[in-house]
Amino acid sequence: MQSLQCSITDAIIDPAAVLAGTSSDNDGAVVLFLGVVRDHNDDRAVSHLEYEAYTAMAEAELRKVGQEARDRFDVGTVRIVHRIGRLEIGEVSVAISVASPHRAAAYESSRYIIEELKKRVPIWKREGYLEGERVWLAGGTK
Amino acid sequence: MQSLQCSITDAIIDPAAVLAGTSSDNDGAVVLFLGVVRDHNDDRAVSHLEYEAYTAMAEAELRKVGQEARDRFDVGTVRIVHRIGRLEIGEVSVAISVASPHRAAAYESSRYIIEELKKRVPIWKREGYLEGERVWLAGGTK
Amino acid sequence: MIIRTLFFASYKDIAGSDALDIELPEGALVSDLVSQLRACGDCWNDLPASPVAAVNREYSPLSTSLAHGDEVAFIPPVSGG
Amino acid sequence: MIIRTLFFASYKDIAGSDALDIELPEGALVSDLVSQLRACGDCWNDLPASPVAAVNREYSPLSTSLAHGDEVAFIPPVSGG
Repeated sequence: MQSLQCSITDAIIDPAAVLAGTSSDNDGAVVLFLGVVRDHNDDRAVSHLEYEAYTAMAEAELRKVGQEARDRFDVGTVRIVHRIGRLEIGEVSVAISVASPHRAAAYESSRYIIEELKKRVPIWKREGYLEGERVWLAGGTK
Repeated sequence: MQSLQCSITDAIIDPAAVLAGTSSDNDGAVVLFLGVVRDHNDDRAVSHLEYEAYTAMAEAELRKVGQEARDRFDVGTVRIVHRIGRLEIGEVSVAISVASPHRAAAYESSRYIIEELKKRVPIWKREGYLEGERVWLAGGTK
Repeated sequence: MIIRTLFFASYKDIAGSDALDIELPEGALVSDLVSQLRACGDCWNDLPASPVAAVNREYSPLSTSLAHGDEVAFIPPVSGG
Repeated sequence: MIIRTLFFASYKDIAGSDALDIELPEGALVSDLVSQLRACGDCWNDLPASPVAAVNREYSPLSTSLAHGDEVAFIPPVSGG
């Protein structure tokens, strides 16, 4: 029952729900990546983030990235969820779970997905700073 | 509140509990690795696994591995839990969560920990096969 | 023909709107849509001369020719994750 | 002196026990413990001549000298994870 599930949501992401049922009897490894809102970026104190997506295209592009991961690596179920709207410090912005028979493929495909997501998927992040300014970020963060 | 928590347990591992509270406000990424019992190995049908540990040393060795990961990579809280006893197909044998300001360090330290764990930590796995035989495995699996 | 044109993030601030219906001559390319927008002056000059674009939710070159009812989105540098 | 000696996994099958208290002369090394065990014959020959050992829960070379009350474990190839 391998599948590829990709979504953009404005609801809080529950890591346990993202993991649930991802591994089949054939899988020996699961890697879950969580992106979390930090309290600073480039030395500026961040109060919150606002994410905006071109939702229809973002879901299609996530699906392409997930399919590429499945074509390149020996992986089973892949789930990718990205949140939009206002996020507070410590909240999860993106969750990626990958199950695989072997751990190398699980790690490598997870990493592939987050790197491609940050390059290609039409989602934007605006940082709200403690002093009140809000700025759209251009380009990926580490 | 960065910390290093390592344990051997005979209880079912709950991934959500392993993740809970691992990321601080300074962390932008969390990687969770789960090792899961597969239904086969080298083409033999596996019915279950039995894990045995030299518990006192295994916990000490896990702690060394975790500390090495913290010395080598920019990571926050590290949690490593390894289960022992009888495990059924699909159950989690090991969970490793790492939080970090940046995703590269989260992935790399997670991978470092599982690779070192498989090389050094005194834990053994006996495979029970569908046809009834039980065999201690020597050396790591992929 | 009418082209549904979408703006996100910083481009939405430029356009002052998240979506505009733009009238273009038949056979126009995405690059013609860009030129027409930038010709409006004022903050429209802040739209790059060669922005990344998607036509009907697929990344597409500026040389793509448009048809009535197409949806064009201009994509600022992405920053998801 | 008495050395607490632990056996795990396949070595436990060889020893027929998970722990034995072995009497050794003062100043004996881990390698002496191995030799004494293997000298018991039968399945003890299945214990490698140079097994991986831990003394007091630390990996230690076979040249490590032992003291009364030390805990020595013989570590078959590990297979955790």
